[in-house]
Amino acid sequence: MNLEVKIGNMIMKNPVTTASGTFGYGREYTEFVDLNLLGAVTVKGISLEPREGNPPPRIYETPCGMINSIGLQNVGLKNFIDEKLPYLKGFDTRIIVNILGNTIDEYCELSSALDGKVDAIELNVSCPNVKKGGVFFSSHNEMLRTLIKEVRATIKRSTLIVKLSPASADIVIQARICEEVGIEAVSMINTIPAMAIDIHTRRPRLSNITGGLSGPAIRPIGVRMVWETHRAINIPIIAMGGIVTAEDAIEYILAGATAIAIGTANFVNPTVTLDIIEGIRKYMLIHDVDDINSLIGGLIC
Amino acid sequence: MNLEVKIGNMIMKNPVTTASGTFGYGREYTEFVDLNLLGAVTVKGISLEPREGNPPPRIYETPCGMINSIGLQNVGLKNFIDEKLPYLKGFDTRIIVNILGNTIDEYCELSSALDGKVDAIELNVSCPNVKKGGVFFSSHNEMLRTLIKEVRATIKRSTLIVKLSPASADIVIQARICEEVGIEAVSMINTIPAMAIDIHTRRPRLSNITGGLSGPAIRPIGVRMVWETHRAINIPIIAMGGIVTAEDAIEYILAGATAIAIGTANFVNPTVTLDIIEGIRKYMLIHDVDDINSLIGGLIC
Amino acid sequence: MEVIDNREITDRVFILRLRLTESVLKPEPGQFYLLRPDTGYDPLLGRPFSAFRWNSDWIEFLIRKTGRGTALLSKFRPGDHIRLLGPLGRTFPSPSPHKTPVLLAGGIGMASVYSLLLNRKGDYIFIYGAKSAPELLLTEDIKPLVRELYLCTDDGSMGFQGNVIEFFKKFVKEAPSHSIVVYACGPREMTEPLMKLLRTYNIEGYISLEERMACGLGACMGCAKHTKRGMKRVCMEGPVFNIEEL
Amino acid sequence: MEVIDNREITDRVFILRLRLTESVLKPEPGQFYLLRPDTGYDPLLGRPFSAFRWNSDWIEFLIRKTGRGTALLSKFRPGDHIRLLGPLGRTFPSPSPHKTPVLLAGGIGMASVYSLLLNRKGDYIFIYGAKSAPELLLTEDIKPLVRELYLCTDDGSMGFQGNVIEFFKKFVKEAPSHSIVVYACGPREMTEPLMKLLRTYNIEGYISLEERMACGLGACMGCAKHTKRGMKRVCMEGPVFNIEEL
Ligand SMILES: Cc1cc2nc3c(=O)[nH]c(=O)nc-3n(C[C@H](O)[C@H](O)[C@H](O)COP(=O)(O)OP(=O)(O)OC[C@H]3O[C@@H](n4cnc5c(N)ncnc54)[C@H](O)[C@@H]3O)c2cc1C
Ligand SMILES: Cc1cc2nc3c(=O)[nH]c(=O)nc-3n(C[C@H](O)[C@H](O)[C@H](O)COP(=O)(O)OP(=O)(O)OC[C@H]3O[C@@H](n4cnc5c(N)ncnc54)[C@H](O)[C@@H]3O)c2cc1C
Ligand SMILES: Cc1cc2nc3c(=O)[nH]c(=O)nc-3n(C[C@H](O)[C@H](O)[C@H](O)COP(=O)(O)O)c2cc1C
Ligand SMILES: Cc1cc2nc3c(=O)[nH]c(=O)nc-3n(C[C@H](O)[C@H](O)[C@H](O)COP(=O)(O)O)c2cc1C
Ligand code: FES
Ligand code: FES
Repeated sequence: MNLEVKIGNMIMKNPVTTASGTFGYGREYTEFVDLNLLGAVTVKGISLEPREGNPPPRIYETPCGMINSIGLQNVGLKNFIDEKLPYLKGFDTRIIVNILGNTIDEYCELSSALDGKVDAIELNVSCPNVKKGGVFFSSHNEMLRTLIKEVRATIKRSTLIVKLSPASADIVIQARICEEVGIEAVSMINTIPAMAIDIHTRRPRLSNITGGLSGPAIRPIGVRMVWETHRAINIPIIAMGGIVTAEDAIEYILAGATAIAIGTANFVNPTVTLDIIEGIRKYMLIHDVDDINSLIGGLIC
Repeated sequence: MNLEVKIGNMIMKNPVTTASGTFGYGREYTEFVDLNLLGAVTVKGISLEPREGNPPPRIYETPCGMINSIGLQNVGLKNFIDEKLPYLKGFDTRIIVNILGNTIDEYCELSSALDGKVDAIELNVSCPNVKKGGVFFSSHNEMLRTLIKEVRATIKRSTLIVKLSPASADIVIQARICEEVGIEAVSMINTIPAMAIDIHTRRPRLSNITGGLSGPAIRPIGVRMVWETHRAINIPIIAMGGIVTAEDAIEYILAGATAIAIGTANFVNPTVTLDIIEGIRKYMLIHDVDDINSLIGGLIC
Repeated sequence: MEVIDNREITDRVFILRLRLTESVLKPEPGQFYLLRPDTGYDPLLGRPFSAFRWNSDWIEFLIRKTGRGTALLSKFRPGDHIRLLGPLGRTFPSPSPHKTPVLLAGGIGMASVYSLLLNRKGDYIFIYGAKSAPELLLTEDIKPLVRELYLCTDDGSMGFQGNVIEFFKKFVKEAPSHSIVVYACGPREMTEPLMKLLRTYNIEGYISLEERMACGLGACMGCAKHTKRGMKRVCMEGPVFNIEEL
Repeated sequence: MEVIDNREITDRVFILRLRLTESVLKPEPGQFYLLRPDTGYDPLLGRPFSAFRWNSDWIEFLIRKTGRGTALLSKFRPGDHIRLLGPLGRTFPSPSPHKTPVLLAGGIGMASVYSLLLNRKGDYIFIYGAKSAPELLLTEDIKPLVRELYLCTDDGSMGFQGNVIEFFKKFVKEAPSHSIVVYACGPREMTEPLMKLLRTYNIEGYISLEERMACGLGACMGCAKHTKRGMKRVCMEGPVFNIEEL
């Protein structure tokens, strides 16, 4: 049975990775998950300098989901390379690093510093929780094109992935731009801008007022976007948004995903990544599927 | 205690109405709900001719939500006026009629036929489940402007509401266009395009492949959109999307809604509309709020 | 409504008994209720179940675990509360005295036709099929109520080997078709061919159909079924349809 | 984990006892677990609760119903299963023999300091406050374990009238500050002024803080708390903080 998939030059032993920001730097979950078994580990978004993130409260639970406004708290590029990366390199898995800059130059500095050191770089052009964050790029198609073109030019060895926002003007058009510019893969969906209010204090539940919605609640939206995007482009899609079970993962694969990432579900069940890999195997066995690649975009309609 | 709110020329005795398509033509719920107690009844979308809608299956449950692709099955304008409207007129409540056309002419024909006969007309420019439906308008700002301008001109007496789509390019910009053109109010949010797949048959769960997501799952998205829109326009907003309790309703009002509509929750609890009116009263009592209008947009941030 | 009893009768089927208060109307055979386990908004919608057995104090549902909603319902215990909406939909018409009523039940479809048996007098023939013997439920309870009981199993582990439709084909060849009236409930794989069969033999028949539901009240148009006379709502114009309409 | 017992001790507070299997580590006082009622995805996240009492076979949580998650947990019954993640976070350090340990508990914060009392030897002074007398829980259980027990109620219905902080202000004026060490847990309205107070009097102190959590493992950065040394995660660097860090 073959579970191996290919994202650009990166070969993953199975299609399961973690969604950026929900799995720390990998180490946090090693008590529960043998990282060697994952297709890839995607780490928390990294910026040039360390960031403190937004003031608390930063998370709030909503029906079948949660909103977060972490605001990209992270150790910064240097600490990441010096302290976090060596540990991760000790595992037989792929490393995907999510990056976020304020300017095109910052993105380029990040990508060229990481090029070759990690298997893939995921451009976060869509973080809803940082003022000068990528949102700007994701809401202007031509700005996005310029950004990813320049970043593309800085990368020689690692695979380049652009993470798209469900709040962007048109996610399919943006995916097409990625393909045109020569990006190897897109990942989707990032969280959906959302908010909640405490009616007794009349204040927002998050200090940042709005945050990003994730979790099972958004899965039907993510599946639809992946399906629409898959029909429009030929580069692989790493899909995420509300995956909790192997069924959910397969749903995304049938919709057109080559790999899938688990986010919020790690909080619900810390071994969920392994459970899903196991569940995918079982499904393939029952349905007599030899190669996971034959399921990609396999929706019959 | 004042619960009365004003949407254009329409005075509602309380801010609670029903979301189009979830309350039939009103009659279906009279066993559970005394329609006289509602601020308004909003009926299923009406088209010029009767429509059969999409083939089944048309609904599917998702985490804290459901997707539907009813496809605007309805009795058509003539039957509505002859058979459904007289019954509704027997109640002391406002009547809002949701309309959907394939062309600008159809919209205009519908609106002029209903003008004066009903308290308000809600233009559905965003139904995700009809091929030639309003989606086209909601994804092109200038087309939208032309449509609503022309419809605006056909209406002399009823209040005109435009129902906006969360899937539109930018809901805030579209709300501004509505205000510019002289529309009295906007309603939001319609369902979010979504899909689900049966992984065992590999077929979509709905015959129409995609449908619209509604229910508690989408509430945090709706609240955010209402808040953003409220800050951008001065005309009233009728808010909907996942309201199940009075707390949810008040959350939307604090975010900027003048009235709120209950959709999917009617399926969960058929007396929910009355429970919410009661709950709003209690909240106002506890928090010493004399006039519901003082809560509108009352978020402190 | 308060749960009075919840009993497994096989590892996949349970009988849920709820207290009937005065506010809830008693059903007619073939009608159904929407049941919603009230723990949160997931699952969100009520699930439709046929009224199975009832008296003035309680009502029972015969439920097969298939997904998350039914799994949750199986865990309810005496003292818990479940939201109940109904009775909903149309009932089976009473059998005319001139025709022999033949009940056809496939799997858990038994619940609905069984309620007819219990509540409307008649000289019944009952044809009941399931995958295998252990899934043929309550046959000892059915026996004393019917003139003839025919059991069918796909694997032949009890009674006729084959499904209800195969058995019924044999059966109608022997019985004069105009003297019987059919009441049926079962999975789509049974009801679809049955409709054709009844039409071919010109037999009067009433079939209870299933469709996903949201409101149960005819408001959402979610449970539509294509019929000769256009789209019909299973929750209002059904679940029992005269095959002439279909 | 399997529920062994679930007992209401007031109409708003219950004690949930779960079986401890070998796979679950025993906690240290001050540590907590994330508990998730496993019915669906709503509620979605685990809820943090301090380890209250435990032995080798079971662990208990003292839980106050505040919202939907705790309401659900209160309904679990023997035989049900609950997902348990933990023990998590840092423990209260053991009291030094040279200082009198003073425990300060506000409301349900009692759960966490009580575990210290049970598990670490010391000549404790316990100051315990709540809104009114019925909310002062298990005081008879506390008495034999401490040298002195002071009760405070906002409404004066038992003990000192006023909150824990007001009482403590009086208390420190009489006690020489360098000879005590404070362990505290309670609502923000108590812990915030307490921090200031301890700093003013230069008293050694450890406070257990609360923040909303998602992962509990230091991965999501959701439970951040601003400290002197930047953002700290309550689930990892806390919940017990030395007030010097704060
Ligand atoms: C009128 C009517 C009477 C019924 N009577 C009985 C009965 O007496 N006993 C019994 O065991 N079952 C009966 N069913 C089937 C029962 O409704 C489904 O098995 C049940 O809804 C499955 O819910 P779930 O959450 O376990 O499954 P899931 O598959 O998780 O449900 C997902 C969604 O699909 C819907 N759904 C799934 N299967 C069906 C189905 N067959 N029909 C309609 N909706 C479905 C659910 O209601 C839910 O909204 C009846 C169905 C109808 C329409
Ligand atoms: C380290 C720690 C130990 C705790 N120990 C106990 C204990 O022993 N006994 C006890 O009764 N309570 C304790 N709490 C508080 C308890 O976690 C909350 O009361 C509980 O999460 C409320 O959940 P809910 O679903 O009922 O409330 P809701 O208000 O519906 O919850 C909504 C969301 O907010 C979070 N939340 C709400 N209140 C708090 C809070 N005070 N702290 C953190 N998150 C919160 C919930 O976890 C959930 O994610 C502790 C909290 C922390 C952080
Ligand atoms: C707490 C939290 C932090 C996140 N941080 C990041 C981040 O740093 N960079 C990024 O691209 N996405 C981030 N995301 C988005 C996730 O990677 C993912 O796209 C989204 O949560 C949808 O997947 P899910 O529903 O499985 O969680 C974060 C999500 C959560 C919940
Ligand atoms: C079954 C169903 C049918 C609907 N039909 C219509 C419709 O005809 N016209 C319309 O404008 N919106 C329609 N809607 C959208 C609702 O009016 C509402 O905007 C949406 O469901 C969000 O609210 P909710 O989460 O409270 O359901 C429909 C929604 C549902 C669930
Ligand atoms: S379930 Fe809503 S119309 Fe039948
Ligand atoms: S709860 Fe995730 S870092 Fe603390």
